[in-house]
Amino acid sequence: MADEETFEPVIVGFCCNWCSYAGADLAGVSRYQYPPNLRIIRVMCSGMVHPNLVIDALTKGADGVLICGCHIGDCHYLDGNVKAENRKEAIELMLEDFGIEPERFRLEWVSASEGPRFAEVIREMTEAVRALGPSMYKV
Amino acid sequence: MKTITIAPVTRIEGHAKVTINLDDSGNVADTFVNVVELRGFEKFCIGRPVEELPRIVTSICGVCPWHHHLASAKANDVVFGVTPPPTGAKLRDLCQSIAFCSDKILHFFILAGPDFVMGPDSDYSVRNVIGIAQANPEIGKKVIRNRHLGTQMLNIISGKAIHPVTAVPGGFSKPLTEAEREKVVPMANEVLEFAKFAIAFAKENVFPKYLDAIKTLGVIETGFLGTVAEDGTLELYDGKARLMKPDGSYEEFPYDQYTEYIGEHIEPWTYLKFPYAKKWGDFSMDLDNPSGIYRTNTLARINVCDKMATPLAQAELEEFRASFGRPAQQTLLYNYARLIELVYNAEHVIELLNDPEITGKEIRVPVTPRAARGIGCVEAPRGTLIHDYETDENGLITNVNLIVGTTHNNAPINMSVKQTAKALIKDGNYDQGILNRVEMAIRAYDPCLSCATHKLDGSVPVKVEVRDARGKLIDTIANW
Amino acid sequence: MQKMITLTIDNKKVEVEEGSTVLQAAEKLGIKIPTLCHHRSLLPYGACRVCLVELKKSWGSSIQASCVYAAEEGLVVRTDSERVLKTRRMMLELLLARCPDSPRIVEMAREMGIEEPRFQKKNDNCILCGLCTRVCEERMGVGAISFVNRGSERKVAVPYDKHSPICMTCGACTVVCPTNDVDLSKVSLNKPRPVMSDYDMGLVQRSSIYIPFAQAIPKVALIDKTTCMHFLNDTCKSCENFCEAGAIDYEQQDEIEELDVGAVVLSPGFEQFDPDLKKELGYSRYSNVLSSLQFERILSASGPYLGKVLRISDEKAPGKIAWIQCVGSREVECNYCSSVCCMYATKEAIIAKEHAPDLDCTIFFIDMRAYGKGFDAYYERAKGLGVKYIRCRPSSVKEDSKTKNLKITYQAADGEILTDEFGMVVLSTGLRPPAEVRELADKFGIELDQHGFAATLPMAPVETSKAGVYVCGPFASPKDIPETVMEASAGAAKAMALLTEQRNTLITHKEYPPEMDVAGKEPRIGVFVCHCGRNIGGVADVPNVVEYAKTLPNVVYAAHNLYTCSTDTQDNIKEMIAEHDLNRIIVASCSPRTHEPLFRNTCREAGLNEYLFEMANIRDQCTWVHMHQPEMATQKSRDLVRIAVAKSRMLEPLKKGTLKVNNDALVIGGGIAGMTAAINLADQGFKVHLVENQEQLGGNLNHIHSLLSGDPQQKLKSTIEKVNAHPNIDVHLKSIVSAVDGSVGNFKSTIQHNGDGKQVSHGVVIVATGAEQYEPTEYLYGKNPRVLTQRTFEQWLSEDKAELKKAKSIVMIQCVGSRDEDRPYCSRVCCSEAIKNAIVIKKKQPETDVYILYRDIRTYGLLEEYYTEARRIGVRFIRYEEDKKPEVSANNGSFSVSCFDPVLNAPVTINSDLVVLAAAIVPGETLSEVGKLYKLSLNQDKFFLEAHMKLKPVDFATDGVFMCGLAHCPKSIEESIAQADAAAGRAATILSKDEIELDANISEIVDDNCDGCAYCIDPCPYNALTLIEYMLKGDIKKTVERDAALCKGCGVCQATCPKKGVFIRSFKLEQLGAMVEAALETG
Amino acid sequence: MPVKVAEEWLNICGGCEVTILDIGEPLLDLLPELDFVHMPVLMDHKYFGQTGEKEEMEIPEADVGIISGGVRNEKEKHVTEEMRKKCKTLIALGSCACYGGIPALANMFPLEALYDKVFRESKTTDAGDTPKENLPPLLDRVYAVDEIVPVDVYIPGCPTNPDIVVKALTALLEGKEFKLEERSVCDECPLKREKKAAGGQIKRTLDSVEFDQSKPWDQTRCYMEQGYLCLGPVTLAGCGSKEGNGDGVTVPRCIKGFMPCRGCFGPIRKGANPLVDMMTAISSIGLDAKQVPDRRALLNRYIGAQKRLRPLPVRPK
Repeated sequence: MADEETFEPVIVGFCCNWCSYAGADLAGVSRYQYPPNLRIIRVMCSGMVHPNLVIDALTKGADGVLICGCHIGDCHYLDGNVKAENRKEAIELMLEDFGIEPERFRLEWVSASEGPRFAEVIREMTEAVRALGPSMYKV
Repeated sequence: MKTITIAPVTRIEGHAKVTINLDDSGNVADTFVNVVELRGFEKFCIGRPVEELPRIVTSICGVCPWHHHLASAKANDVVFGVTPPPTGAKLRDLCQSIAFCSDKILHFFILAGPDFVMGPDSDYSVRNVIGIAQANPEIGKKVIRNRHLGTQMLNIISGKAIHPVTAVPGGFSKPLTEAEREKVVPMANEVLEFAKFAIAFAKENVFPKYLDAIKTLGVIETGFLGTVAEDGTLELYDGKARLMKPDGSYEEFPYDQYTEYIGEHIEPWTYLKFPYAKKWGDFSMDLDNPSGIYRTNTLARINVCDKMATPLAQAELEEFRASFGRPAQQTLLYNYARLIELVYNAEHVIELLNDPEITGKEIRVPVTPRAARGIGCVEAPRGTLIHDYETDENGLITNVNLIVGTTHNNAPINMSVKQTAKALIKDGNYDQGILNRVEMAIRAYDPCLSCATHKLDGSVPVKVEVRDARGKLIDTIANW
Repeated sequence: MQKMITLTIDNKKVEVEEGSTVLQAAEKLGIKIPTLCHHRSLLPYGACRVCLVELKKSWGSSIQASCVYAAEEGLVVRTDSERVLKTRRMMLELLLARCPDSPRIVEMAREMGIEEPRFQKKNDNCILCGLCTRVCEERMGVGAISFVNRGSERKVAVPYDKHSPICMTCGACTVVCPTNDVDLSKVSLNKPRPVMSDYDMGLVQRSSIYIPFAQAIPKVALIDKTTCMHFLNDTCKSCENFCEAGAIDYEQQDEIEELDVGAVVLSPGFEQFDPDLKKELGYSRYSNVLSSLQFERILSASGPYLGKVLRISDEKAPGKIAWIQCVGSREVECNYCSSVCCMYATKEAIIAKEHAPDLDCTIFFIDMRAYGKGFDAYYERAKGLGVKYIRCRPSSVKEDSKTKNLKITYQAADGEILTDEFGMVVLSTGLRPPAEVRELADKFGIELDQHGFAATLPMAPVETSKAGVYVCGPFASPKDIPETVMEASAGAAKAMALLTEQRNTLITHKEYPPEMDVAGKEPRIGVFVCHCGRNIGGVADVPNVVEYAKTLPNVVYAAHNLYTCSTDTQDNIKEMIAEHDLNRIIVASCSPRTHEPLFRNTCREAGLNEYLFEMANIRDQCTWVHMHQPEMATQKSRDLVRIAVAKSRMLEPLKKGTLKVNNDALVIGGGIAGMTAAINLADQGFKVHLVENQEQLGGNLNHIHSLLSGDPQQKLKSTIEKVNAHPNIDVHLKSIVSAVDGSVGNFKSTIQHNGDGKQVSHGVVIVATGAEQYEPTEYLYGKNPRVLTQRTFEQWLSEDKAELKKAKSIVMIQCVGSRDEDRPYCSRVCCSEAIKNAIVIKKKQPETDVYILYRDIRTYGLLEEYYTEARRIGVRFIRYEEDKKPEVSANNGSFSVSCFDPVLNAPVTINSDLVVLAAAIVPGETLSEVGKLYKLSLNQDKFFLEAHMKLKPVDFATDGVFMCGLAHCPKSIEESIAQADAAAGRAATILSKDEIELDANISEIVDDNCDGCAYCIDPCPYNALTLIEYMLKGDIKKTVERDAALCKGCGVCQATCPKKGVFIRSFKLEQLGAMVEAALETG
Repeated sequence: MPVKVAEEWLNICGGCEVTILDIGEPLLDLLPELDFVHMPVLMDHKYFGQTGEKEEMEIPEADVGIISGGVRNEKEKHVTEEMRKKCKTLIALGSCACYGGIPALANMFPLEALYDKVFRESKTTDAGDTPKENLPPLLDRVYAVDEIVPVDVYIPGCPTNPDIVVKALTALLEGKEFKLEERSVCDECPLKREKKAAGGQIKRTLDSVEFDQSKPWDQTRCYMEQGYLCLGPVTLAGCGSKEGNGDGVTVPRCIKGFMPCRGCFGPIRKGANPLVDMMTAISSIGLDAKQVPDRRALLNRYIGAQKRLRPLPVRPK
């Protein structure tokens, strides 16, 4: 297990193909630097991410999980992001149930034009998770 | 010094072990029955919505789930401040009585019966229901069938016979249709016929053979606890508590005042607590000079009630009292009393099924959560069962206290085991048959150790400690 | 061929061309050496000495500047030895002492662990690196600046310390200076004029070679020849030294292509009104006065402040922002409404408040023209969020020169004159026809109107005066996005009808080899890792990633390529597929969003199913964002490849489904919208069933006798005739659709006529079921025959009713049934309808007093001139407020109408002979009935809900169903017609094909797991899932069926299902789960 | 030759043993095929010889071993291991054996909290120290059997369904493997479903579901669609049986009692997580997940072993 000094959090990110993944690409194109702790998994829609993936990740050692989708109203599939938002509340409740700190999970809206915002979100989240220390499921 | 181990105690609801230590002369020094587990229902029910408890506490016991279910539902009624409609209450009563029937058959024929039917000295491999079925296929088949009829009736009436779900705060969730009633009635009649057969069979073929045993085995003198109707008639679903002293005098109280009458004593060598009548003085299990000890279950109920509400049962009660007096103290008479209760319940079931209100549609009133305390009590096969809940304003449980049938009998079982062992094992002589008789003393109480260990886990390991005459611990043997 | 030299740097061997420097060799290895005076397009100089390295030779070692030292055969170099670091640290310490305020130096020093120099600070920002003088000399060929003096007096200077007459003011010196020490204004005689970004509305600078904006397509750089020094002076050419791909082509010429076309659609858009023309508003004088488009950039995350709301003068939060509406609209010289400013200002205020919740937003306006669908609700939401609306047009803006705050003086609701101060003022600038349209119009021979917008034919919103030339968007008149999109589709539809015979003649098909069968075969994965020039290879250790990939399960081949997307690499991939029998391909390079199609195509060309391809995005999402952490970037690249391999192993070949399309259409509703759509489709050669529930065609238009643009009845008559005569149109009068089966491409609808049902097959549906007039319950309507609706009033006008003649005074009341609690929307057309009728009556009987009681006059776009006209000829407009509605009482054959005039701040009573009500447009029952049949959603006002409010205004979420006319929302007849053509155009995109290709990445039901619990039914945004039952082994099996034509593969069902009963191909839970697990592994 | 059967019950209520009896008369037909060599609930075979004369625990060799109940203490662990040693095929019978069952709700709390409640915080008890003398330590939590030894056949349910026991025994008698199909309670539930989202509230079972007994089952609306949280979708099918219903329709037991399913048959497949799946499904249809009453204990009611329930980790300060 990583000790506090060298702790590099592992954050799993689900990014929707149409907005956030494009936003992440844009951050790259614009060279906005952010910490290298995020592993992006491309999904078609934030509404596609089954909370089981989130809980599984967090209970199998991820230090943080991020779901990124289109801003409300901009979903490529009408309202998949609204479904994701509804599930977010359920996920937050389940974090309680699994004894996982709420800061380890985030749902963020990042549009295809928000490269800087994407970088900012990752910076913030990485620091927040780093401050928490390693996941208690990491043993 | 020698140690005898009977492990596990078989043909009871749960498992136990008896260890008997003999002193140098081969006589019994001392025995203790220890229960070594805790399940923690009283802890893990806290925080649950109170209306869910009837569906959680059933798992305290799979043999008598209905009684936990109903005590819990009754406590719920009080918590929510409602009274179930008459049909709802009658459906609960009906299910309780059917469950009683199955339970009596189970215990008498399948658990305790083989001792009497096959004989305590018969070979262990045939001394069981399978043995009975092979030796006497007709009876075996009847036993299996009639016990199962109870389950089938409950399946029809409530959908789920074991760990039921239909008793709900404010009544019952499923009405009984006329079609279902018509399906159940012949089954109930068959069970009544079997009940009549069973008591006749036992009186003719079983009890006479064991009159000696009845008089000697596990005989202790205690008080009794059971519930009765206002007029003193036996009442299983909704009576008041009657606490009888060994001399036959008694006190009555509404069961929601149980905390004033019953205390629970802790011994350092067992997780199972010892309820006792705290108004009678301090707790003591001294065989010669016991204190606070009372018993529950069939014999207790037969002793405390003045009469029984159904004709055949009343006749049997009168016959029983004529033979053994009131209160009868002989432990093995639990088995006799059990069959009288079987007759009563079989009759009561038919009575209820013929009640026109039983197929009514008003079965339930809706309820609204509130902060309250509710105590529910029924007579379970193994004794007076008390569920005591407290809730917050959302109806979530904040406190639970449970006292269940077998727990009441914790002290008496310990005492009976010791008495039996002392009486039978002399000069180091014992055999399989004698040891089985020690077990018979336990079986008579029909101890449901799963119930008793609601506080711990469901298995019923028992440990016997052997102490010398000065009470010093010489040896302990546990079955775990 | 160039001679190659091998040397060793930090224990790694590298081969470079003879003449290369050690620095270049290190770069090739991806070893970072800090530099300051080095510049790729300038000659090596060796001034700053931060690029020092240690050279090991037989006789010992020496420290040398790597940027000038030429590589030698067998040279051994250390870039990170203690000696190097120590010397480099010393160099930086000296530099830091020299320029302690230069951010770049401070950062470099900090990276070396130096916070404070031990030497005395000199506060001279010039580090004498010579970049400025060299670029001026070497690249610009000018030498306007140079070093003067020697030793400690050495400095950069202009000869004789005067402004240089030869300086071209190109600014190259300021760009290359690492310490920002060059002040161009001291060098050049001319005033430096930075090149500003058009995309950022002049808020930020750009260079002369630039990518127009981050999401540009194609996303390639272009050279601005008007500012590029190479094109102006034949100098510089620096950029070509930086482009690894060698893509800079200074010889490229504009090309002229000639196309033969049969129709033209003109959509040159609009130009922003130049707010500088309103000097009183201070646009170019005051830094904190912005145009609305500039403010859009400020709000944007990709804008100058990354989405933070800051003002220009001090980059601080403005605190209070004011919007001034109608800047360049609704004026004498510009007598039209720009249509969009009210809503965009409201949107900007809401978003600004989202970015900074305590921001104070005030909008100064004349009338709130929230006439569009959902606009009033949005307006109300803004008010709810605390946006202040002040009905006043401020005459000027004044700046406080100290604070740079802006003062606005205005008249408050109660008439009081107030002055308020704002941190920022946004001018809601209007829309103008683009300057070049006159030339365009002349070329095509089309007419323009007095404002310069394209003139269209009456009742034909996209047709110009020239046949075959169509217009759409704000070129025809100011309009919002939905109308623009509708017109675009309408223009296309018109063109399609014209060109029906030529359809599909220009299509070519590509042939692919047969697909190899990979079923049941163990995955054999090939991984191709891309250097992308230096984009990836310059940061991550690509060979390391390749070696790692080889260790992953099922990977049988891994290699690296300089550019994986290059044509020769594509050929290589195909060869490797054949040589190694690869059945899964992974390319670790850039984003699948840009390159997946290319590689998929390569797979297909190699006979591999294209869905057996996966990408690892190690550039955009790794090396580009972790440029300064090469080790971490390498590690992350390994991780991303491992994740891709985990998924790749579970990939399955997929086939795109196809669906035969029935080429007939069903149009429900025989009003002007339905008929227009039907005619267009029929003209395109498709058979159309037109279903109308009334006895005659025409719908609401039957009741309309005059329009601002003339008499519509003639047009109606000709349209009906055309419908009835058209061989492709089958009219079903007095009929309704009673049952529907199927989906896009293959609908079966039952048309019920007089109790008889007839089933018709069709590929698309256009819903044009219209709307109804609200039956007022207020203002004595229905109780007094002289209280009438505008529609009846119009009837009277057309019949010249005697009652009209007698009327000395007529009061019109607006918003009857609109914009209230029950119907919180604007009926859009009532303002112009009332004004039209007022003008007619006023012109007929100038002595009659006509009053219009209104809440906002919403004569958007070019309708504004009629409002002006009405006022000019004496129609009286009195505003009332929602909570003080007018009261009408009848007395002795006339009415007394009282209301409260907020301008006079006093009650007003008018005697009137007629009261005319502007009754709302309300959705009828038909809407919800048809909606249920085709599973269409309604919005909260019970009109049909489009797939996207702005971008898909005629589409439903359900494929193959389109809408037009009033069923969508209240709108004018021209707008209905445009939308009808648009619907036909959209429908034709389906009907014109014989089969539709369906996406392969759609959902699939696992019948074994699904038990029809129904959780997925409602969440599906496309109604693609249906519960079904069938008999299985004697039991009823419940399950769900997916309509492949409707499913879009969003996966909401997959994330809902509690039992893995449905999945999205290529995004299965198991695949995503494997990716998560791979992400959590280390390796 | 009859198949040798050994049966043991551990941390259990006995309901599953009663269920074996509830096979009813068919049990008598099965009996000749079965040779019960050990079964404390019915038979007098002892662990240490019939008169306790042996030193080592001894369970006879058997072809089929059946264990009901979870594992709570050392003795049960010992018995479990002995059963595994002696039995060729091991069956976990009932949800306690398969997933811990109701007693595993105790896994939400540390053991000490249980002791405190029972021995010091009960209103009728003369408070005292936790009994310690020669008492065996309980295990830290309730374990499912397969957390101790490998299990071959799972027959969950609280209690299980006699039909399944018969099917399993019959299969084993015929030398076949037995595994329940991975289907959910909804699969055998006949209630009418349309779509889930009603945009309503999640109701507690404080009032009756709507039903009309005079109509066939498929005209009663799914309880979840009526707003009552029902665990059918995340619960393994198998509780319903045609026998005993009389009407020939298979109806899940609780559904037949007009009560929503509480998940007693456990998850549909190994590794599934009903808490997450149910919360997901509910929130996906737009219901407010916060309204699920007591979700942790409700959605893990029968499955608290296998680490599904445990005292929540506490973040070190």
